[in-house]
Amino acid sequence: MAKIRELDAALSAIADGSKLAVPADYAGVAMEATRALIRRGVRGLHLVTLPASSLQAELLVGAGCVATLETSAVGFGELGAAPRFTAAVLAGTIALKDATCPAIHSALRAAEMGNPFGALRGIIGSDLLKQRPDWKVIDNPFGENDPIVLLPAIRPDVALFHARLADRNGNVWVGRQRDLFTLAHAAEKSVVTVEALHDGDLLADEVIAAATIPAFYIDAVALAPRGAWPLKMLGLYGEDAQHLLDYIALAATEEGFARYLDRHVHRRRAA
Amino acid sequence: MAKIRELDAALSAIADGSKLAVPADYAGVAMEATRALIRRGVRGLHLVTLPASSLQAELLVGAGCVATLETSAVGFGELGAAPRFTAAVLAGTIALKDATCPAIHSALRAAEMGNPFGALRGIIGSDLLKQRPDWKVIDNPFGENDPIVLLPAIRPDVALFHARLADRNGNVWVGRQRDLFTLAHAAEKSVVTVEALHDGDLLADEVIAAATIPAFYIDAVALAPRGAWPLKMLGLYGEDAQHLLDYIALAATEEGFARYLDRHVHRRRAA
Amino acid sequence: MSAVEADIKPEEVLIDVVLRLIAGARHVAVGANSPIPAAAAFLAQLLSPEAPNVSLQQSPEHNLWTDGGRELFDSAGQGRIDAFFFSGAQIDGSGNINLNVIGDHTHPKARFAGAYGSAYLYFMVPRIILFRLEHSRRTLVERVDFISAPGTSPPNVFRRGGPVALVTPLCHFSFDKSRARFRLESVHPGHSVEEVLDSTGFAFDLPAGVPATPAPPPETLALLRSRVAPRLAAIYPKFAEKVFGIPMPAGAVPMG
Amino acid sequence: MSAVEADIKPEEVLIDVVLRLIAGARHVAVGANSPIPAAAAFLAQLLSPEAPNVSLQQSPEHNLWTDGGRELFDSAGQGRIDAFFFSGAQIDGSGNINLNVIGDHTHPKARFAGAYGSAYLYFMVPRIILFRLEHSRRTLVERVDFISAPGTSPPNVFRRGGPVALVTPLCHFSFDKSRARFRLESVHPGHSVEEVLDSTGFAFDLPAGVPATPAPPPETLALLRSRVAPRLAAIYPKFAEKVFGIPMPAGAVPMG
Repeated sequence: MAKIRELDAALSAIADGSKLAVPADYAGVAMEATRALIRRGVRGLHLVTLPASSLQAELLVGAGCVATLETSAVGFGELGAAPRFTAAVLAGTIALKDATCPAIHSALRAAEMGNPFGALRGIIGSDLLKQRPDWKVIDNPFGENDPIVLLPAIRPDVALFHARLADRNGNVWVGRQRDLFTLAHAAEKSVVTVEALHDGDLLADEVIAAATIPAFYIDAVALAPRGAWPLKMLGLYGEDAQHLLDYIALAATEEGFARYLDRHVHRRRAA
Repeated sequence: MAKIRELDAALSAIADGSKLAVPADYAGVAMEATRALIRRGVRGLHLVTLPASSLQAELLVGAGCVATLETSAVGFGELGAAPRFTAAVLAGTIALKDATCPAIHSALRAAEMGNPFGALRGIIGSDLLKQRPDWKVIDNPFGENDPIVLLPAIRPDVALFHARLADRNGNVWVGRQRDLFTLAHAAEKSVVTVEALHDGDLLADEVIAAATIPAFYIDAVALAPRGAWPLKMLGLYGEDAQHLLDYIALAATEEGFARYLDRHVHRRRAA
Repeated sequence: MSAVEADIKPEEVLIDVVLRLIAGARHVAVGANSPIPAAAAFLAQLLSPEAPNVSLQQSPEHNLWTDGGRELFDSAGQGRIDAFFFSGAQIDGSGNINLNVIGDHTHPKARFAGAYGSAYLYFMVPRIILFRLEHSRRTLVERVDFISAPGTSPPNVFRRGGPVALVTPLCHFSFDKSRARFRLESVHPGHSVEEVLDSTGFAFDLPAGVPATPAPPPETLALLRSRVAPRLAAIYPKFAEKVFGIPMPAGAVPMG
Repeated sequence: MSAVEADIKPEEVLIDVVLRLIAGARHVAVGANSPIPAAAAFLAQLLSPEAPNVSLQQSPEHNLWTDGGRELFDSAGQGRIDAFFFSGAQIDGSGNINLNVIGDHTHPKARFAGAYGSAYLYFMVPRIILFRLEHSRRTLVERVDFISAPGTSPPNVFRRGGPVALVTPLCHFSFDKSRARFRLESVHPGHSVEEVLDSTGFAFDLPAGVPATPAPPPETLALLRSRVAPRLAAIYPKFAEKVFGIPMPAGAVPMG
């Protein structure tokens, strides 16, 4: 099957109940795809953020798509807190697996290497450990009385992210966003939206190939110009801070959030 | 101190007894630098190859520079065996730490992440385990009766490799040879020879930056055009197979090897 | 307070304190939502002879990383990051920070974004500088409700870093890790030791004769306002608008 | 033997056997010093409807990897590599291979290059095809002196792959992992079961009526010689000279 598809077709790999891994804002968030998933009504996701998230986790949680959320943080930085995430945690409507950034990196890199676990210094003495019975402390076999945390590998069913370019073979150029390599390697399938299609072979030029994820990791690519909006895309556009501030204010209530969905998700945004 | 130096000055970071890590032939081997190290008479190296080596380990071992060799293989592929490596192992004049390729990758990635060990599937049942008391088998704490090997992190004192380009700040473009990132991250210091100097900032362009090791990992860069010869440099030149065949024949004896050193190492090669 | 001092924003005093705390660092990394540390780090690049590397975790435009977001954590693990910054919904007198919840974790009364990299970087970076823009008994507490990252560790736990200071709009505390206790180093212009004592929920060492925090030198202020502020505005528009009066840019795409 | 068959090189027969063994694979990876597997993989790209991905570990010009040499091992660990190839200084009847030493490891009588990735890939790649160009009692032994990688593992050891076949200039064996034992599948044209028995140092299953290995179809041979041979020459010049008569290129830099 051709790897370049319409957005909804590309997203068919993300079934209800999927373990879905997504990157942080700086790495390229597939927001147009996220809105399409909400329109489709996906349910029961186990959402893993590498390592933190803002509007993507917030909208998916608010729209009831998420059963379990594994994250180091969800928020809008200096712009404010994430209201629907906060409300869901306070109401106990999602299962929250609180993590710390390098733990999610380590667990995904473990999957990338085919290992059953990753290791990580630190954490000991943090109350995070009490909330994560799936994290285990062992005595470093190369030390003496030297406790260290092991984290079970995270193998997502699907990785979903937004990148700048793909070619028609399904090779995807991600530039410096090297975490996306790990996401694609660790996940069984990867679905990618891109700003533009490249008319040639991204692997043909050594300089471009060096930052290109080969097509054999990629299951589907959909064209989505400005597909990270209202989040940023490095070198192309910044985040739409006013939109996010307006969102944060609106989503303070359930109805306000419903109005936001109506306006920006269910009624497709005019370009 | 300026990062761009003369070759001998750049190599001053490699002291007698250093743990020195070097890449495989496909990734860019600093052969001109290796000849300079032999001329200087470096001794007692703990040489780690990521993961295998050919002429570089062979010459360093033959010239008596190596006390300990940690490698997955030393040889010339279809061209033949490595005569001085073979002789040294048979005579017991070097301490050999026999490994398997992904074990060296895992141990260096552990150092890259600041972990005391890496994990690796496989190996169990291999006699390599008997030769490596520093490798430990634990029962996977996330499994049941599931043995898995842990490898102590390898933290080289110095990484030494050859790359295509550096800029005057000391940023180094390595393209697809991503193992070199791990080498530079894992090692305390990195010394790099390059084919050419780039007049500009390699980090200024996103496409180039994506495959550039930032200068803060790099201690010294020396210009060495054709610096991988007689090994290959991707996209620039292939290996000099005839030279290697001649070497293999000559180095069958100690005297032949001494003649080779005289001709190609001590008497500097005319360009 | 002189006329010039009256013109100095509290954030500018804090930036100058942080600038002195990162003196000599080779590589300063700045995490999410940290405009004050970012300002100090940009200033250090302009002012200090070492011209430290500065990496802003969440802004690939403003960092040296080329190996993904993980590179911050990796290079901290390698010992290459000298200084980092954390805040906390709560910070307690033992240097513990709470970025997660108020109340019980299972049934919290309040929820914050999350721990980010604190539970790792707090152990791995030698100089962690804490900052908190609300100095109150609500934020600076005897004991945090949830330890996102602990201030100190038992001797057998691998740790090469931790908190060295806490900076607030009122004062600058140093942290003594052997005693897991803060010490009041200076009180900012316009504030008093009594105000600090009244507003702080944890006990701390109070030396006789606590000095006033010096006002930022005029050249520091000038550089901050002329050259650093525009860089900050691109990353922290809300902060730059509030402190430096730089208007927030209009959204890239209008609300539809 | 017909006139056409007389013209077929033993290596070409082996390449065709390997081609059949990798049928249906999505991704075939080829390690160091493996011209026969590389030839078969290139042929599969031209001939099979699946057109498998082919990655040559040591030749970045001829692989799809963009994450360094480690990507072979990572993608094998992820279950994305379907077929890989190993040889061995010794291969024994239980499928163990020896790439390290003859004699005791501490005081060996002979030394080879080393284990390469065998101690990992032998466990992780579903279809490992063994090949050995010297079929003798010296190379195919009852028990290897040193197990670089074991043919089978106890049931509690994580393993998703292992040897499925052994190809030599005389014959093609399959491997039954449940019994850790080879079985003779076919004998190549010009050779006999007796020759195989005489030359093999290990016991194996010998069915009644072992067929002759079919000669490579003419279209396979034509493609191999016209389109695959030149690609091989760039990577394995010595092999290409010997089998296809393509002269080795002169050294890039003259011996000085």
